[in-house]
Parts: sequence; C-alpha cells; structure tokens
Amino acid sequence: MSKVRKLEETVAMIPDGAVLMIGGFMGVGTPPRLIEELLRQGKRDLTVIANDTARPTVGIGRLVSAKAVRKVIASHIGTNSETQRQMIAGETMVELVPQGTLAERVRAGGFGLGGVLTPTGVGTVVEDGKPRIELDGTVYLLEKALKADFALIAAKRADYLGNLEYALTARNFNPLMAMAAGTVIVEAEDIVPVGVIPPDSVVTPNVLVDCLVAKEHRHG
Amino acid sequence: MSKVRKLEETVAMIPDGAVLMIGGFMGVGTPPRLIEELLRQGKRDLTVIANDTARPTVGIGRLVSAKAVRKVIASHIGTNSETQRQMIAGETMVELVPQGTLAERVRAGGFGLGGVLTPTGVGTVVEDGKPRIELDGTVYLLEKALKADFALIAAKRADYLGNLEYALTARNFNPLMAMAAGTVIVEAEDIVPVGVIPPDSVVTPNVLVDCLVAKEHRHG
Amino acid sequence: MDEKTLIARRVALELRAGNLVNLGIGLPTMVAAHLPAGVDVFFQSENGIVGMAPVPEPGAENEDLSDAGGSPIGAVPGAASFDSAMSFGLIRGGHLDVTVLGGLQVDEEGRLANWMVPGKMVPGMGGAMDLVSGAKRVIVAMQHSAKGTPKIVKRCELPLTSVRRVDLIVTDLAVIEPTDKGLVLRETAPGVTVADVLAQTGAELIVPADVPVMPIG
Amino acid sequence: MDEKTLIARRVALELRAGNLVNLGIGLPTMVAAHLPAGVDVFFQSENGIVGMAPVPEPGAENEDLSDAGGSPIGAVPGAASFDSAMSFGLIRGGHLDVTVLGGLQVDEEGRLANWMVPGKMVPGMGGAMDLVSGAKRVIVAMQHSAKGTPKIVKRCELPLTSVRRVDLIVTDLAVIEPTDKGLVLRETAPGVTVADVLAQTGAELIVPADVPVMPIG
Repeated sequence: MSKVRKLEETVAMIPDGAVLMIGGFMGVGTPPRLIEELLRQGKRDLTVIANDTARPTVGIGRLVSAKAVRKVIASHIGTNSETQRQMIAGETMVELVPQGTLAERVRAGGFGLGGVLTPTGVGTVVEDGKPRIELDGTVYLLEKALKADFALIAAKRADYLGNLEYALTARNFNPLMAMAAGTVIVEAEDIVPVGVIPPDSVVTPNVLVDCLVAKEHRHG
Repeated sequence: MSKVRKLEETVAMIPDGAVLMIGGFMGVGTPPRLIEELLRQGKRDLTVIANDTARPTVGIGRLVSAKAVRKVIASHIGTNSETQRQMIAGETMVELVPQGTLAERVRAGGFGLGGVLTPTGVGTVVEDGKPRIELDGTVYLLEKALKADFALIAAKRADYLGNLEYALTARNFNPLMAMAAGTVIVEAEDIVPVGVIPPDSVVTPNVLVDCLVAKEHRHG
Repeated sequence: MDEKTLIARRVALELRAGNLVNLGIGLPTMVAAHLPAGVDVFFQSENGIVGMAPVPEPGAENEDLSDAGGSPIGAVPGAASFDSAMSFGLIRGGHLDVTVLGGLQVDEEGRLANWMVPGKMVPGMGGAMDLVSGAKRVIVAMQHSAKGTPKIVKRCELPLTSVRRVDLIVTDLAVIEPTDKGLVLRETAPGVTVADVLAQTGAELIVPADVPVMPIG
Repeated sequence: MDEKTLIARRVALELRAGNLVNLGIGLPTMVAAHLPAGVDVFFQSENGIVGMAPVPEPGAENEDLSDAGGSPIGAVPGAASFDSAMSFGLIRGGHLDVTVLGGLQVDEEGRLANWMVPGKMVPGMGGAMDLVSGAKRVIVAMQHSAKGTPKIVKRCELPLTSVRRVDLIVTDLAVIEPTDKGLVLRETAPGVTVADVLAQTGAELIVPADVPVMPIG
C-alpha cells in the first residue's frame, strides 16, 4: 500500500507538454528534488500553474531559466527578471491572475465547481473576456476552474499511504493543488508510518496522493 | 485580550429574529451550552442555517421543538419528525439545500465570493429559480453565498485569543460558519493559554472569533 | 441469506483495493461488513472523515466521532478528518471512487429518485445529490420492489436526486446496468428467473442471451 | 527623520489594537516597526499566516516561514498558518481590517494603480487586487511624487488595481482622504505648506479651512 516511488520513475511519467501545478510561494513549499529531476530529464513545453516563478535560480524559476516552460499561469513574476524577459520577448506565454482568484480557481478545479464569483478584478484589465454577474447589487467576475495533469507538491511530513502535513507558510497552494490534478506527486521532508499523523492534523488525505518521494535520498 | 465571556451576556447579544449559523452534524459539533442558553432566554423568530436539525430533543432540534425558529436552511430534516411536522403544517419555513452546496454557500459568504457554480442539483427541483450557466460543455447552477448575523461554533480547544481546533467529525460546518457571520461565538471544550496550539494546528484563526464560552462552567 | 445481506455481498464485489467509498445510511452501510478478503478500501463519511471503521469494541465510542446518521464509529490508522466543504470537495471533485445509495425509484434512463415523497416524506436530500452528481461510480442498492410495487420504473414520478445516469443497480432479484441503450439485465439472484425479474420490473429491460447468476462473494 | 520613516510612523497611527493588518512589500513593511505603545495588532502575510513577526534573532530563520517576498520572518505566540485559499478568504471576506500598500498612481476618484507599467514593468498583481477589493480599510503609503512627477493624478493612466476607492493616502508631504466629493487634504507633513502639496499634486485637492500638521506618533 506504500506510495513511495523512485524519483526518476515518478518524474518520467510526466510527458513533454504536460500541464503542471507546482506548489510554493517564492520557492517556499516548492518541491526541490522534483524540480531538479524535471530539469535533469530535460522536460519541454510545460504549462506551469503556480503562484509565482520565484527567482531565476530558485524553485520554479529554474524551469523558466532552462526554457522548459511554454506557458505560465501565475499571480506574480516580479521577482524573476527572466520570466519577464521571456514574456516581453514572446518566448513564453504568461497569464497573470490575482492571487486570491488563482487560489479559488485551483480549488474550484479540485472541488468539482465550475468556477466562482469574485469581486476582485472588476473594472480592471483582469475583467477582459470574462462574464460579469451582478447579484444583489454587487458586481462579480465569473472565474473558471483550473485543473492540471500533474500536481507537484511539497509536504513537511507524509505517511506511507500519502496523508500529508505542511509547515507554516510552506503550505500555501500545495493542499489546493493536491485536489486539482489527475496525478499527484508529493515530495515529503519526512515519511512516517501510518498512524503517526493524527486524523485532525492531516491536511491532504491519502486518497488524493498517487506517488511519494522523500526529500532526502534514503527513500529512493 | 482574552475573549472569554459570560455565557448569559454573550447569548443576550443575540436579538429575536437574528440569522444564526449553528455548527454541527446530527448534534455532533453543536455547542450545547449556547443552545441551552438560547432556550433559557426564550429567543424567538430565529433563522437557523445548519446542516440538519438533529432530533427533537438533540442540539438544534431543541430550538425547533421550542418553536424558537421561524426559518430553517438545512440539507436534512429527516431525523427530526417535529421539523417535518412544522414544515408541512406551515409553522416553520424550511429551505432544503444539498449538503455540499450548503457548505459552499456558507464558505462563499465567509470568503467574500458572490457564489459558486456547482453541477449538483441540475435538472432537479433544486434548480428552480436559479441561473443555469454552461461552461465548456458542462451545466452548472449558480448558488449564492450565505451569511449570518451570528455563528454559534463548537470547538474542541481554544486559546484565550480565540484560535480554534476541532475534533474528528465534530469539525463539519464549524470552521466554515466561523468565517461567515458578523459575530462569532465559540463554545470550547477546553480553553488553553496562547501559544499552546501550534500555528499549523489552528483551523480557525483568532481574528475571526468574537466571544469564547467554555463548555464547562469553570470559565463563566 | 436474507435479501439485504445478498444485496450487500453483491455490491461488495464491485469495490477495488484502494477505492474511496461512501456508503449511504441503511442497507448500503451493510456493504462494509462483506468486503472480499484482501480488498482494503477507505470509507468516507460525508460528515467529515476518510477512514471510517466500526466502533472497535463496546465502550470505545467517542462523542466527536460519528457517521452521517449520528451513530458512533471508529477510525482506521491513517484516517483523516476535515470540514464539510472538503468532504464534498472530495465527492464533487471526482475523488470518490464509488458511492452506494439506497433508492426509491430508478427509471429507464438510469436516473435515481431517493430523497423525497411529496406530501409524505420530506427528509431533505442531505448529501445524496452531491454524491450522485460527483462520484465516479454510483451503485444503487435497494429492494427490487416495495410491497409489490416496482421501484424500477419507466420514468421516475418522485423528485430526482440527479439527472446523472447511475452505473449499477443491485437488488434482491437482479443486477441491472443502465446504459445509453436502456436498462440491461446483467445477473439474476440465485433461484430467480429472468421472468421473475421482468414481472417485478416496471421498466423495459434489455435481456442479453446469457444472464448469469449473481456471484455473491 | 527620513521620508519613508515619516510615512511609516503616520500610517502606524491608523492601526487599532486587535486589528488584522496586511502590509505590502517595501515601504508598507516599515509600518510594523512604528506601532504606538499598547497597540497590538496581528499582521497577516498573504502567503499564509496571521501573526507574522520579525525574525527574533540572527540564526532563528526557518526555511518554512517567510513573508510574501520570500524573506524569513518570525511568528508571535498565537499565530495561525493556513493555505492560500484561506488567506485570501480572510482578505476578500472582509476579515482584514487594514491593508497598507504602495502606489504608482492614485486618481481623483481614489482609485489605485500599483501593479504594472505597460511595456516596462510587468510584475503581476500578486495579492494586490484582492487586498484592495477586500480589506475593510485600504491605506496607500507612497512618495508624493516620483522624480518630480506627481503620483496623485486626475485619472490613472496605469492599469488599475481596483475600482474601489481607497480610504487614505499617506505620503511624505501629506495625508489625503478620497471622498465622494473628491480628494480632501487632511494633513501636511511637518515643514510642508499647503502650497507645496498642491504644487506636487496632479489632481484637484479639496483644502479645508483647517489643515493640521501630520502627527507622527
């Protein structure tokens, strides 16, 4: 029943052109070994859905710098000059989404909702092409659900079945993305026996997780 | 900074006719002392938003049996013959909402969303009067946010600032409702010093909570 | 074997190791006790837990741990608890492999009615509408008829739970699969003939040349 | 006192005990260091924590605890951490009392532009649009002008962050309150005249009879 897999084989499942959700916020809560292995295997034409692209040498920024990414859907690329350069040069498509809207769109994808109505972005360029819906005197934008082929998740602690705990601000988009992808790959800092994580502490239930990779090499 | 208050004074803030969200599922996770005190103070014409009305002598069912409730918005009244009787006799208004839709409507209210698009209820009586929205070939119902004047919350453990933890299936609607009401009143089984509950274990952050009442009488 | 046990045992054969499964109150709950050896599944209770189990022994009840009917339950090692939004996110989001529900009527289009008898019984839909709309596989477990009145009908007269076509109907007489061509008779219960099934069914059934006897684990 | 410190100290006076406050990156972050004595507030960082604090001492950094810029932070006793949906639920849902943000332009209708200079700077809006749309009170903390060009203008040329009218603008020269009648000059900085403010403002200002000097805590 253990979901612990070899890093190389796990990442090999991801084809060029895949749509990936990758957890993390400025690299905090982004799975480092999974990023490293994507680079090593030379993946191409990825679509990456993530809060940001960190810095050119950090986290998701490394994928951008390696030109592994065809399209980015993110809330912020301001700390990554390379993402901005590629965007302006037309080398990489970038779709900018308000951070709270991105969180809800990912959540909606994982929760089986078609979308949500948010007041954020009304009357701004974010509104372009989106239905405006007025309810009880307030105007909202209809923002659609997002899904992905794979979610790459960083967890603090996992049990062998895949129940996950996160730490502090490294949680961010990870539990939302773990709901919204066809295949969920988790890099955990620690992997513990089943029963060690109490039910109330589990943030991502094991049934959502497909593969587990340990942060250190001891688990393959 | 402590939010611990006297039970009587806390419940006295709730006027007749108020809209209440009350946590719990068949009475599990429903705050017993708050229900008891609502009855003792003889509140009337309440609107209650809750998953269910439990049984005639249990939890929210006690408010229904005492005819303190003008309207119920719930997903299930099947275990409470008195709610069904009052509904059929026209004594109490009952709005039935699919359980997952109720959860999302309450959440939307607390999260500043106007509503969500759900496939649940399409083509059934639940659809009556609601906008149907088709996105990418799937039909959804637009379900609107719900808010309340007061939320009555049962927590397992609180600190004096109001950070809350819940236990097992007693969590249910409680954390969602704690986001969606003007005033949030919490009955906690245990109240501990600030710092005892680790940041990652807090489910409801203290800033959402207005008043705390202990389950036992020792805290007033 | 009584009729309910027969149904529960047959439904249990539909579950696969690692499945996330939600069992409705009543007859469907009995399925948990009839899992084939080696098939470990996770049971979800929609009030907020994955990893529901029976209370391990008398006295081991916990007031914070109950099923959707409010009865005490236990939990397996590796269980996870969460709020109602997450619980229905699992259901609606396609993470629930199988739901087993009772039924009042199922019609030729495979549509289920199971939450209301207007003027008589108004329990509310609870989680049923989300479960039928969202689960990957919906199995209806019910008696074939109620006091002689067929529950499998041309068109549901009772309010629908969902317009989604259910995947399988398991009764004390038969296993029936709703398809885009109609209701197909897949199996008959031991000692029951095709003619018996047809006589107690209010809808057209497609009867293949070979209708095997229900395996019951 | 330098200009940024002046702005930070003036903004700090707007915070009330118990407030939930979000400080933008850069100048707004400085506000935390200038809270008046006895005013305990909770700082939210939108990457997922209420109860953000400075790193208590060198070496006490934790790789799982950072602010929205990715820099290490600390946490007060009673802090709570959560996912990004919850973080923006607090912001969008009206649970955030005050947000303090930098600005590129604010116009006569009190509308803020602070996330993009087309063709030049495309950082993305991050959490700014949600913060401005959702916070109970929005305070813009910025230099009054940028290299001699007024940042308070008739109408924003830069893409808007939100159409919501911000509540207060605090600059190195003045405190200005957007109202439904227009921008009202509420205070001038020490040593700054009303004429100085008007000269460096690109929008019409309503100047009351009495414009006191900015208190700075």
